[in-house]
Amino acid sequence: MKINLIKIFTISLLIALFQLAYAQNNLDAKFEKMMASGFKAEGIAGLDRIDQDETQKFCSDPIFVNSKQGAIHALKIQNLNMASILQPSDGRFIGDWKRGEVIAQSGRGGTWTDKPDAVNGGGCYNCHQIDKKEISYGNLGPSLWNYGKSRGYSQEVIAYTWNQINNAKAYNACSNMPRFGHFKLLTQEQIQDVMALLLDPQSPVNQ
Amino acid sequence: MGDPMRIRAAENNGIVEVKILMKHDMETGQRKDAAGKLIPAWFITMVSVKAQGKEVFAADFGTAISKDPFLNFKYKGSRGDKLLVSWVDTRGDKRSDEASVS
Amino acid sequence: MNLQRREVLKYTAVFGLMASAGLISSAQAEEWNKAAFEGKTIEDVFSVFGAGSPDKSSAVILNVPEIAENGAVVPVSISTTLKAQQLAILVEKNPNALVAQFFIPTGTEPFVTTRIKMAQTSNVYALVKADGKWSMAAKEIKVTLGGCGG
Amino acid sequence: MHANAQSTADAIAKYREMIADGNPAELYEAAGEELWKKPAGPKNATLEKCNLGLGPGVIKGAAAQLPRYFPDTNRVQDLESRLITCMSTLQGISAQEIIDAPFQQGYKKTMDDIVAYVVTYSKDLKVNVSTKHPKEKESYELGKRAFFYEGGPMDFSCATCHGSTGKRIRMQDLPNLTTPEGAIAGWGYWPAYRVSNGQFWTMGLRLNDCYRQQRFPFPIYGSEVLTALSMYMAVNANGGVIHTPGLKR
Repeated sequence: MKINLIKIFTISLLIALFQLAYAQNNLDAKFEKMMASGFKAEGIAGLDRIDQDETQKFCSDPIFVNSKQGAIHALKIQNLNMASILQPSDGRFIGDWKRGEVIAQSGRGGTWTDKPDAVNGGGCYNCHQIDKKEISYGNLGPSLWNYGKSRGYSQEVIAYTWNQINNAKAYNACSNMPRFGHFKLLTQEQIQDVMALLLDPQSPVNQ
Repeated sequence: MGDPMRIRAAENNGIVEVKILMKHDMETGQRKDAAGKLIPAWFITMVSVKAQGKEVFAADFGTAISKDPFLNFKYKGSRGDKLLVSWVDTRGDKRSDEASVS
Repeated sequence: MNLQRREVLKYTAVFGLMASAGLISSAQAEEWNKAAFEGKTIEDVFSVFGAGSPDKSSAVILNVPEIAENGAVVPVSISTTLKAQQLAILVEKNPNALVAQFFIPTGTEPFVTTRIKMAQTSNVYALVKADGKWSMAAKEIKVTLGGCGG
Repeated sequence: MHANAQSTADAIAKYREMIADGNPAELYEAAGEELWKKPAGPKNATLEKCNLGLGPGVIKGAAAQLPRYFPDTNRVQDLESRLITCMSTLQGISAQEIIDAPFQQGYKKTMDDIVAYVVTYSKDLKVNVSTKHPKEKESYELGKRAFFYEGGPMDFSCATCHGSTGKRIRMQDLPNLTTPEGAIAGWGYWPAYRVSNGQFWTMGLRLNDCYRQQRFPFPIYGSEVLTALSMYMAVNANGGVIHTPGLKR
């Protein structure tokens, strides 16, 4: 009798778990179908943009990201991104801050309405305060006013900043900041110019 | 023949407040289309508002009035006044709409 | 309708006569002031208006936001304690300074609110003509870049 | 907040207050009312029998309860995908032609006007979207996943910009669409007239431009992903007051 009850209980539990797993798989399948059928290629924005790399896949699951296991996995993701960063081929880290300001101001590039040969902007002011003279700035990222002045202009600061702009996911797996070097959103020269905006002592940012 | 306007007019203590929205692109002649071609200027030049047959407001516009122009003004009038709002644009298109004061 | 009349008047020589005879108001006799709207600078417009260099007056009230989120739509409101017959809005740094002019018959308050386009951050002028004399108020409006800029 | 930032915020608030008076969306609404009642399409029929969920021809409050499950199509539909159904079944207009029309043109222009008309009749009502039907519940879950789905060369998801509170892009406040307050600040004010380009934007175009800025490929008009995202926003906004059509920067 008792054994039968346990048996029944175990079987029902198994069925419930199976149903849950089935529902989950079913939802996964439906989601994939929805995404695959929901978009079309347009201009420079091909359907491959829906395909996720490991970082994007990980960061699309906030519940897992915020779990204990997620924290461990985040370190792997960060290492992966750190390893992909290229150092400047000409050894130069600091370019022209004036050009850097122009890049920081422009949010253009990469959309299906942009031409393939359009020069991308960095869109930095979308998320950061940088030069205080620009009052229209976003706050998704921290203020970069006095970036170099407050941190100093050491090799460590320069190396960190280079890595951060090239691939912010090297330090924070699910940072909101695009990986400008990794996805070639900015050229090496443009990144050097943005570096100058932040780290040239002459830049208005450091006055 | 343009699209209909929206006219709202309400009387309060002998003063009628009129708000008018006109549907018009108000092309400046300085914008380019997707192909990079200049879109020719095309805009409302004159607006007239009559209450009970008498002109109570008139305006001349240049290209720098916003798309879908908005006007708000006040005149001495009464509930039930019949308003006639008319505009003409650079192509000679015209539009008139009526409203009564509430 | 008045506009048709203005159109007709454009092609007749009698409107001046009619105006001087008091048959129509000066506002109605006026046709679209091409010269004023084609003026580049505020000085060009002042000169077409025969306004000389208008005095700044605290009797002219220009109500505008200090910052516009978008230059395509900037709200502007003008009013005055003077007995004005004509109001105008000018933007110093627009390609053509004159934005609009308004004719205020007796019985209508010297007040108007509208929305204007601004090419960039600029001084905006409210011009008021009362008893044949022009006076003005000016304010700077900062035009910011909104959105993602994409 | 920094003093300078505060005065900037105040100035922007004044700007918004000043333009709030006289929403040009009313012009679209007036045109939509005419189009609703005017025979059109190969069947030369009006939309007056269109069932938006509350019975044929009922407009009052209909948008407040969308998206919802419709037995006749056996799927969850938002306002625009439902209007595609009405225009094709009642008027005989090709659904594909509506889907393929460029925004602001052809049948999409018709859609703009009709949407403006319909949503005006839910102004001041509360969002009341059901998840009782299994397909409604499923649509919400799918929408939630789509909301957090990162992709494209900038790694953006909807959540990148709309997943936390108090954030801005440039001067634009970004509602946190995962909270009731944020969801109603977004869902409750679109569709809207956008002053920056002088256009009326339906939710379909609003989401389309979000995906453009996300650097994603082009979301197909009327597709399930857009309905699911709408479902996610609407359910999160449940109980909030609707201000459509809104007036946006």
